[in-house]
Amino acid sequence: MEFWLTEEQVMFRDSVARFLADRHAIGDRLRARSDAAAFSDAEWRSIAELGWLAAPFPEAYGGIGGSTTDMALVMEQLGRVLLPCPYLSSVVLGGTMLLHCGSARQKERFLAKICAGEMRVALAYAESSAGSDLSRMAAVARPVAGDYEISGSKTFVLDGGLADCLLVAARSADGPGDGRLSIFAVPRAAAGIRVEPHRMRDGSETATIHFSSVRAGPEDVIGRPGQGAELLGRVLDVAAAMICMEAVGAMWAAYHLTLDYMKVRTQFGQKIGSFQALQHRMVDVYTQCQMAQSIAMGAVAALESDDAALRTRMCSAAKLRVGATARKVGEECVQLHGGIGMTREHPVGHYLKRLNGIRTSFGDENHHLQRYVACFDPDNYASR
Amino acid sequence: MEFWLTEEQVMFRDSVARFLADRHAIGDRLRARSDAAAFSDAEWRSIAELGWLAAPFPEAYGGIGGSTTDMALVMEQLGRVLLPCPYLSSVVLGGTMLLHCGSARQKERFLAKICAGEMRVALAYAESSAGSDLSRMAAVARPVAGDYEISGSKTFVLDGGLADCLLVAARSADGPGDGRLSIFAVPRAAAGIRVEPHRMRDGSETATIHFSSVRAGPEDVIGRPGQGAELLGRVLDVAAAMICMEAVGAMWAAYHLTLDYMKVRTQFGQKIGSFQALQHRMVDVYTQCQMAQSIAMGAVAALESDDAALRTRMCSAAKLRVGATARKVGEECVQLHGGIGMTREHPVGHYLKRLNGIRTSFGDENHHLQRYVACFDPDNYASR
Amino acid sequence: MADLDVTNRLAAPWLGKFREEVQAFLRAELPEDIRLAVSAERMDLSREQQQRWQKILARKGWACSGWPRQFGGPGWTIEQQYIFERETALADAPRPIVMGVQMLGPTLIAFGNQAQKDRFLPGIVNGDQFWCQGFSEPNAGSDLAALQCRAVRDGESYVINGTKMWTTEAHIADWMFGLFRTDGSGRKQEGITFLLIDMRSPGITISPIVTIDGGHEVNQVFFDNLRVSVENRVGDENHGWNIAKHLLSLERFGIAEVSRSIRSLLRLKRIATEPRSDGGRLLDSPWFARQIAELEIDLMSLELAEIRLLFSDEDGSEAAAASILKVRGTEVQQAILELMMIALGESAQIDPEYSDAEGDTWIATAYLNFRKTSIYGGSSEVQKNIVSKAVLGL
Amino acid sequence: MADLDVTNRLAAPWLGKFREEVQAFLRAELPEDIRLAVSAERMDLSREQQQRWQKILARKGWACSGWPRQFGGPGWTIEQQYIFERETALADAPRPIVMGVQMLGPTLIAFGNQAQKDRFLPGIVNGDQFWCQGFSEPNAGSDLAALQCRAVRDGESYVINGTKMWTTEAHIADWMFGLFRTDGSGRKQEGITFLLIDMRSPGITISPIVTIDGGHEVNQVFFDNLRVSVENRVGDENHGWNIAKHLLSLERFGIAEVSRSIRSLLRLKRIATEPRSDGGRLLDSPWFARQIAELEIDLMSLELAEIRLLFSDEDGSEAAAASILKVRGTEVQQAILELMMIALGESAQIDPEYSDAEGDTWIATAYLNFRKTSIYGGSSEVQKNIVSKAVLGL
Repeated sequence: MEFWLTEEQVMFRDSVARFLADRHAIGDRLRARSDAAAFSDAEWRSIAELGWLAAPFPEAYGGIGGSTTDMALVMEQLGRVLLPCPYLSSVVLGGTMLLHCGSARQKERFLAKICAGEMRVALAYAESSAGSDLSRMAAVARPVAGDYEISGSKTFVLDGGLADCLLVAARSADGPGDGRLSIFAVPRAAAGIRVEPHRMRDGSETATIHFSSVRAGPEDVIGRPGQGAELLGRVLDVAAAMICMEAVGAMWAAYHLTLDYMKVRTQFGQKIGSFQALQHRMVDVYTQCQMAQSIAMGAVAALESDDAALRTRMCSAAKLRVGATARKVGEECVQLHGGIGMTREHPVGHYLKRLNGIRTSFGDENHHLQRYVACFDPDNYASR
Repeated sequence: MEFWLTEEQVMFRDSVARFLADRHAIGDRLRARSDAAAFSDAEWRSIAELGWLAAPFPEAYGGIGGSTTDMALVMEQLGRVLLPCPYLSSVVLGGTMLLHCGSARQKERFLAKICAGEMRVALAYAESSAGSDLSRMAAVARPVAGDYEISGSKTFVLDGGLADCLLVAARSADGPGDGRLSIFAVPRAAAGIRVEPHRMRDGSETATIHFSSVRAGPEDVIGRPGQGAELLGRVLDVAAAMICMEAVGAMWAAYHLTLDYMKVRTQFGQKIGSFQALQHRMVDVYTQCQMAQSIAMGAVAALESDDAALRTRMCSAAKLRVGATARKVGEECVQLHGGIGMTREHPVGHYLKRLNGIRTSFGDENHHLQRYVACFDPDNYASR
Repeated sequence: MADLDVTNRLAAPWLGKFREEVQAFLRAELPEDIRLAVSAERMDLSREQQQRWQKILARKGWACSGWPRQFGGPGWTIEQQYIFERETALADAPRPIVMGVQMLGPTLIAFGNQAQKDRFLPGIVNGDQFWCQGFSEPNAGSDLAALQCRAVRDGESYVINGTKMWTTEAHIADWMFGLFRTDGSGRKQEGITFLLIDMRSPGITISPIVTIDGGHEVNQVFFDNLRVSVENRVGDENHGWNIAKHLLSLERFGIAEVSRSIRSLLRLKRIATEPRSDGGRLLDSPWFARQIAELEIDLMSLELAEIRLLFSDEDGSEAAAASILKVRGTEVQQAILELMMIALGESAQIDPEYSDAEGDTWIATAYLNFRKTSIYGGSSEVQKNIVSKAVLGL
Repeated sequence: MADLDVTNRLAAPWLGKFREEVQAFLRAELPEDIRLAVSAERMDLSREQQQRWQKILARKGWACSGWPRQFGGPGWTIEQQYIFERETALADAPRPIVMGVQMLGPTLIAFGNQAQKDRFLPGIVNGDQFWCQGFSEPNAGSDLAALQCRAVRDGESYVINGTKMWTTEAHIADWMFGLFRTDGSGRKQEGITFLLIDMRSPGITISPIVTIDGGHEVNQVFFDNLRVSVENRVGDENHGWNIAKHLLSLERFGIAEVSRSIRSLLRLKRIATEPRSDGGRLLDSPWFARQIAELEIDLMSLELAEIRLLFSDEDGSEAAAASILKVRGTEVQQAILELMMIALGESAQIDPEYSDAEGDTWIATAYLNFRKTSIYGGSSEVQKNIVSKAVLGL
């Protein structure tokens, strides 16, 4: 992987890996798993101190001046140790939207706090009645005396219960057509907001959030009013690429667990790693991981492009291919572990659960296939 | 396979297999392959004498009183030895159409001769401009003084150059809509018919046939005028099921060739059949062949049903699954042979070629998927 | 709506009547709570539920569908058993109790002495006695014959020390049938003895194992100087391996889970055709439709293969048939559950342990739970080894 | 239209200029007959065509893209070689001549003595001398080290008796480089010597092998007391195995055939978007569109993997990278050709040997011909063994 990283990026990635390896032996965390929250504020402060939250943002807004690549490196390492924390929600979704689309004022208001770990942001856009179709969104923001009043319900808001600030997508004028969507920043503690948190099988946190005449001012609109669909499109591309990097980290971890097990587990008087049928299957797993990592990195690289169709094509390509690979790799690693892989005590099943969680987050394979085919270029090869 | 066959059918199948094994060692035939026709009239006479052609037809029309199952048994055995002969065209396509749809007069006129091997029939329906869409067929049959004059061009007429009689589909009135298709029986030697034969890669024979004001009388219409699309639908279901049985025979033959080779070929000081990775792949091939045979037999059984949707569903299901399996099995058997499997001298590559020929005959996998989905029953399981 | 029948052996009118009788019985007698649990693809019914259903079956005389009449079974033909299995699955009635009804009962009928038959068979039929199977050990999984849990003869008893692993329902069982090492000197398949153990004996500790779906079906069982009377030995000392091989080959019916998969596929189709809140149906996606169509065709192929191989008279093909039916059956079953899980999206991924939300979480539980089916009862890898040797001759 | 570049190493302006220069050269100089043959996915250009193209390249100074300048190569950086390979493929220009340019040349540069370099390299550069490779034998395919063709030292010569199999282009080659058994007493990898053989020497018989696509590329070569001078030995006697291993690892570029597959995919897209006579396009079928989309994504993954692994500075990963790139590359390439063949339907299946019809028959020829790519140069099975050992440590 080194070839595409600068020396600083390699050092940063290695420091992330070291920190997580020291503190987050996954077996211990799983055994300790209980009704207590999987995520701790103290942990978040440590991560902030290490600069992971600030890494991708410009120094002007409290960042360290890195790039999307730094974000991708953190995501990959989080995937390796299955650490549930609001990095994806706050830094990737929230930070990216504010950085790309916020006003200078909004960047100052939010980004420095996000970088410092003092404010967590969550993006509330999906609705049970709209599926993945933004044009069917029902939440509305009614103009009231120069302000807005937001009403509606959002589902599966990632880390919605942990966030200080919610970025909410709502229709800012009546009538259909996704041109009218706008994004509003509102404090989670604002009057009229009710949060129903859900713990997911993979340990991540989501919430259903109900908005009932929640007040927002014109200064709380991210970007321009009516620009919401465009902003969401951009941010959801970033989310797809980043969650693919997390999946890549998780797949490599599951692969290494399995490979190690095959070198110690004995049946029929031999290490099971000596059986050629299993060897060839593990070579397939290795190859699939390499291919998934390549297309995920391609998607991260494409995020820098000004060509929106290329960005969407690469991010959907990555989510589609990584999703299919995640299934195969996760299931194969459990299978090759045999009975022990079926136990909750063993980490490998938790990787399978996270990989399935990733597959269904930000659009499943058929969703991204549809997106890919929609911007299919019949005359050219897709990556140019 | 025995369980679904009567004792007579088992005896019949075994006699077919014995005859073919004695006379048609595939290696010899392939080595002798030259510009001479792959098919010989003498062979056809032998086959007729053995009763294979008469097997599925009622005694009243010169048959032996068997069923579609007998036809399927012959097809499977022909697939095992890759014998190119006009059984599919004359008996399956021609015979079935006349039996199910012909008038008593037509049955008398044609079936006895088909059974005796004295007349060969070919079905001319596909056109280059219509694809697989019968409603776009361009050939026309113009009414002329109580008769018809047929004009148009038909492509990939199986055994068109070997047939004595052509069953031609043409539009018997102007205007679109497939309700107007009719089937006509015309002698291949009739005035206005020009035949361009093609030898296919798998050794089968097809022809492009041009019809220029070819005369046919009302007594030459098979079934009722305008009933052509319905008759074709029925016969093409039979064709799909039967060619699946041929594919099953060819797959089993390729499987056995490969298995035998794995038991003698030595590399790295061992029989290659002792390598577990190859063993598991051959188990997969075996399993796939069993599944393909099962669905093909299911399609043959469904041909007896009065439920047209069930017939179509099962025949398309079989063609879809057998087609996909044919690819996998054919390619895998060549791969497991290594270099020797790439040579024209060796039979295994010829099985691959025939299996590819079968895949593209009577509709490829996407065509049958479309057909299957079109009569998909969302509330019930498909086979009832 | 008759099944497509390539054999004509299932089409006889009296079998049609039988099918109707089974359907009527299920409509009338299947308790709703049990039906709901089975319809959520659960295999881990409570002891009480299993017992209640077994008693309903026993009252009707249908308790152990494959058993001869003299031992309390209905004495059905193979066709009746096939139809009964299909109809119970389609009605979301429970599977037969595996360890007692399907495994141990037929084994005792074949290998047990009269005293053992008299003592144990009635409790299996009427659902009063639950059994678990003590075969696997931590280092004897796929390689079952490597088992090491020792039983040492001491007068009229065996004294057992060691451990058994992956013991399904040990925590609700009254008895265990198991394999124990009585002689370690010869080939590993020799020196194994088949014993019946009262789970309430002193010297047994049961340690639960929670699986990735959050359920508790399996356990590790520890033996500390447990004493078993010699009269609880089935067959001769050191000759238990052949009994175990016979027992493991018993599950001819249903090993491919065709009937259960048909039921699951129908559930999947229902999900795919429900109008969603955005107006469309999943089935409108041509790609989703293709996935369902291909699964349905895979399942029909498997169903027909099962009929071909089940009703086959060919000798020696049975074991091999069971192997490929199991491998392919679990592949198809797992694929249906996987597609159903994806179809239900994020709402399937909520963890029911930490959330009140019920809704669609059952499907991810089932998906995760069913990963075991390609591992237990002889993993797919072991089955392929068997077919390679027995059928392909490699 | 710049390539998506995750390295930024291909994006430098001077490389953009270089790319344009290559494109202009190809537009101006590639003969139409050669372009047409390559665009029909043919690998078996005639000797005359290969020679003509090699001379055009040589005149430009671009004859052997990976060679250093002192031996007649252009002395390009790895980035230039990458771009050149891509652009030649996209223009349907021929692949580099494998045996001489890609295999033997670099081997002589590394292991040959001065006299051998002086004598043989110029003929490779200017296309006057064609080489074939004498490695495989009837019983030494995947297990190459099992080769048995003997060379017995007799004064200043070796006397060769035996046979070589699957010898590509033996029938048009001037010379063969090959491996011969000079000592059979030790490990099979020892006792192998690397010799250069004049194909016009007495004692050589070439027997053509026709492949399933109907083509003649490979041969069996028989040696009957053939004499080879000791000066035609590369390296020491009995030390040929390491030279061969080095030679077989040379093909880093292009082993995944990414550029060729991109070109083939573009052809497939063109076929899929052509209006057919019935008005529709193949691409309108959502299932066909999905197949193309998935192949395109597989190919992009492979392309990016190749860039990652090619430009990687990590040690020891090269051999493994070559193995997985070859396995995956041939899978993707074969899948593209297969889909193209199916797309062209029955007209692709006409046998061009017995029929005047040209049309679409080239695609089935290519499909059948390319089945070899997962067999030759180390079959996919052998590659997986290599990766299992070298990378996975199993």
